[in-house]
Amino acid sequence: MSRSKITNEELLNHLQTAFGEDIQEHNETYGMLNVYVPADKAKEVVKWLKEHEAVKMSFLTNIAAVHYPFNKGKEIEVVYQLHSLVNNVRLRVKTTLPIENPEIASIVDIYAGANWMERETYDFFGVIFKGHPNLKKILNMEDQEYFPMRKEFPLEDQTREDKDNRFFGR
Amino acid sequence: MEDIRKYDNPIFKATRDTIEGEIATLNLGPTHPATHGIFQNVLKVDGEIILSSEQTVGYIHRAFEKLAERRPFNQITPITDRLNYCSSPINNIGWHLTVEKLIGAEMPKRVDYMRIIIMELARIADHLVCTSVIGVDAGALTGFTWVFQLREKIYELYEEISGSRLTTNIGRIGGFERDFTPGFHKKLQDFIKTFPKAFEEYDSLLARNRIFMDRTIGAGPISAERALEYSFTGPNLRAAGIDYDVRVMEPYCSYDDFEFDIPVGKDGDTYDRFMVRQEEIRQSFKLIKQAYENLPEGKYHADVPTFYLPPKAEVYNNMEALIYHFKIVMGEAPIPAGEVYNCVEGGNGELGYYLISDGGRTPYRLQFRRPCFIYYQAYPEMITGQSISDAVLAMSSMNVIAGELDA
Amino acid sequence: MDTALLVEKSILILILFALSLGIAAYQTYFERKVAAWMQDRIGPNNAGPFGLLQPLADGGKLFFKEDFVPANADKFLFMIAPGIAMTVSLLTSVVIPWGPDIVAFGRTISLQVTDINIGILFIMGITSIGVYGIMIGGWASNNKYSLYSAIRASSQMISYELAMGLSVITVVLMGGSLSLREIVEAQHGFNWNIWYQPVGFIVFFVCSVAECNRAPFDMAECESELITGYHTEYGAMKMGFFLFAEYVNLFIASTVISCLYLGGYNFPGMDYFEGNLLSVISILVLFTKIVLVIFTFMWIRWTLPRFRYDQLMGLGWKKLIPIALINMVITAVVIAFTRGWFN
Amino acid sequence: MESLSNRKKEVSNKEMTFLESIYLPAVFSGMSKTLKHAFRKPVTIRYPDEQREFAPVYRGMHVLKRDEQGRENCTACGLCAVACPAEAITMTAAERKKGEEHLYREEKYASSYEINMLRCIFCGLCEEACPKEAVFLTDRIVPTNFERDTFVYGKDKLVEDVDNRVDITKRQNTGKRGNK
Repeated sequence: MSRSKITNEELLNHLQTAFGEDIQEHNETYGMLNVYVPADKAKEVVKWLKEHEAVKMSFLTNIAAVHYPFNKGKEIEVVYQLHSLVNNVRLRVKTTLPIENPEIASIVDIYAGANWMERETYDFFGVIFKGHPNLKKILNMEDQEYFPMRKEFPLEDQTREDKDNRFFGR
Repeated sequence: MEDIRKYDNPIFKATRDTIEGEIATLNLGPTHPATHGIFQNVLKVDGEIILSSEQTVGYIHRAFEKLAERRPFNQITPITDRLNYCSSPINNIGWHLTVEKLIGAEMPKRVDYMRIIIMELARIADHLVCTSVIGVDAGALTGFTWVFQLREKIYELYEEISGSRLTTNIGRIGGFERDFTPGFHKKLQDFIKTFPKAFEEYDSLLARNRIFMDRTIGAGPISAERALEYSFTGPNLRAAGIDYDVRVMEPYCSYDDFEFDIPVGKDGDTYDRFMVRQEEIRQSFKLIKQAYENLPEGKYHADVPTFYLPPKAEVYNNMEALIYHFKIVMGEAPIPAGEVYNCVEGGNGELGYYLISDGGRTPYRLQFRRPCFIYYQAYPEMITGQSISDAVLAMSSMNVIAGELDA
Repeated sequence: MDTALLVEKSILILILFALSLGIAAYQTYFERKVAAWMQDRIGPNNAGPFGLLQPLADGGKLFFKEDFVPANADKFLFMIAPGIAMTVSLLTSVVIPWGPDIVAFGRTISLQVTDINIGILFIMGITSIGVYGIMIGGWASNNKYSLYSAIRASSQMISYELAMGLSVITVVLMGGSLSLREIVEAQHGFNWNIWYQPVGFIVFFVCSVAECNRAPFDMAECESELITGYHTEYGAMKMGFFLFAEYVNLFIASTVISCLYLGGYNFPGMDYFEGNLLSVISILVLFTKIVLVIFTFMWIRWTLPRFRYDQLMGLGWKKLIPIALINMVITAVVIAFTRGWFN
Repeated sequence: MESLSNRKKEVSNKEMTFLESIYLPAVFSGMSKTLKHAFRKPVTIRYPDEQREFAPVYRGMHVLKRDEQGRENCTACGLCAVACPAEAITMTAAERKKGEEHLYREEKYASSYEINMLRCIFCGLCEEACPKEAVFLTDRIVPTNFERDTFVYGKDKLVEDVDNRVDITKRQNTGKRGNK
């Protein structure tokens, strides 16, 4: 099934020799390797992966953030999904941030395409990417003061009855 | 009216600066005939030459990712319809594949082949609209109306199997809601017979016409390196010369059973994008033909009773089936916890679903990797130094679709 | 002055005026039909039999629309621009010979409002004023897209008029006169200029497409870039005037092409007829030619993509003008040889 | 960059031959094609006069079915409302009283059943969810209107007429091998 030219173990070995202790944790879900790195190392890891001549992880698939409100001190998880087109292998680089101060270095200078992905992440989760050239809300209104994808903002209660059916359905 | 004419009024001042200064600000969008959808480009122009551009998106943001956190898995399919509405079956099936990957369901060959037929039809429809709209923006309207006859046939095919034309909600987690109907077989055979001639006629109207070539060659180019930097995928990346295609790199749905080529361009300009899409239509047609000729016998859904609705007759008579029916409809199917990234080759490129499930009724987090959103940010770079006419063509050839852009 | 002449000319002018407007109106219908045919559609079909009353319905609609002037527009210029466009396009038809003389009421009536001896120059002159309508309209709207359109239209008109004039000179050389009547008379029978001047014909045809602002040279409009350009801000009958002016221009351009290259009212075998019968047939022949040329204009519009602005200028200056020049020189030399001017 | 798939096929040829570079051949060939189309039969349908045939499984306006004896099938279980991704369906359940057996098939019925057609996205999930063969989508189209509240369809518009039944047998049988 797998057509990768490089296995997840080799990939992990490469990373561990280069970063050692900084690879805090790793696991594999559905054939894709996840590595957890500290927030201040994330940019360095991404850059190293892009420039390494054997790994060639030179394609940024997307940047996502996830909010885990019960992980105290590391509520926000930022996920970089990288892809090596040549080796045809994918990798997730994950890092966690505290919700009070979700700051991480921007990778726009490594991947130009990260620009809007980071803006979207900021828009939805409030992750502040330091060094981003234009960190503004992108899909929502610029004056919106909260970050709607965080779990403390549920979609409205479906059982409420004070709404007018002509406009809202239930 | 007096107020607006005062010099310190910002609106009037901007107008005055535009008239008196060398550099003008030109507002391309949100509603401009060339922005097919609602998004804005504020251009700084010197005469007809674009110096810089600033984009505003989000006019039709519908909070799909948030919405998906409140919907059971099977109710997310209609949301995906509305991403790239030119090829909604690909989005639907991509979502089903993601959930199937999560639950580890094995599909029968017939389902795979049926999916390939539907997805390639959708790709043809998507590319047809895109290439003919390049023609429209270049002023040749007739090809567009010819092509819409072909797209109409594809929509009728969707209608035969799903009951709807644009927002198809086609297929279910674990297969299809129904087998190919007799009407579908008839219309598909007719389509296979008539499509190549009609398509080549349309192609010859534009592809080698000098006026069209002059217009498109060199309009909005992007190099392979920059395209990779910007995470381009799909036809736009292939136009720049890189043959990255999810269907070949990570075959899903038995795509590796089939023979097809990956068309690539050279410079990543509008003409390349046009030609790559045109050739992809031919390749997709080849795939449909192969898949339909070799369509295996079998069931039109997988054997996953906990996720796929049982037939109605059994629901009425069989207690177990009734329980499954209720559980699936209520969204209580036993979805495992896990983290999946699955991607399909959408009309515009790698359409990814990053799904985190905590084993609950709804996804814990679902992110759509929307190719449009990602490559549209390269637009200012592509059009800087070009004329407004080029910018218009570059935009339509990138196939920016507002539904996918804003999600 | 001869009263009968005055009456005769007045009637002719009235007929021409009505005819131009009527033909312009029905060109909109025809254009929509042609577009529909080529696009496998039906086109207008609900107003009257075959939708024949559609232009009336459109006209009525335009009349009753709200007449609207944008806040920052220059009101005076905004008002007169459509008027200029309309007047100018209607003026051109006076020098066109619509057919041989008719004998009626004991008078020989010339089917030409006035046979001035510099007819062609008159047409070229008047059509170049036509650009003022577009230019003033585009400028007065105070809309950037309209302004772009005005700039594009004026530069396009100027550059294409050069090539047009150069290709007309060959016709003048062959006819030996600047009067349209004489040029047409010189093409008696099947002796049409197009057989001698195919290159000139193509250049002239291309230039008239450009002068009429029609696709593939519709730089001033191009709805996908400039949102229909100079008449973006116009509504109601003011826009109607622009549209009418455009279609009258198209009609006149087709007529001029027919007269200069396609033999005007001449047709093979015309010597077998004479008197008023000949005149009637000739008029019909001329109108058949005009309709065919108009059809070709529309046919081209619904087939081809449009040029980019700089490519359009390049085509005009770098290709058409040299071709027209060379064509003119060759024609002149050949004519000089055949008529023995060097002897 | 090297080929990733070994199936690369370069398709875009930007060199023009002499014939292509003089405009006219392409212009004439294009014009001949458009002219050919001018003599073709139009493919459009004159909509209000003629109507296109819908597929048997078309997803249009809903119907609430009655059984053979004219009793309403719906038992107000609420599955359709739960299954609706657009939250367009509302209903109130009521208990069948004595003497109403000819009206409702089961002991429970929907005393009100409303579909907000402005919210409905015609995805067909309600039809699939219904365990009682009560709600079906049909090939009828929801008519337009100017008032928003007229789009909340109650039972008066949704339940089929006893004498004027809506035929849905075709959509039940098409393509479903497992079904009766």
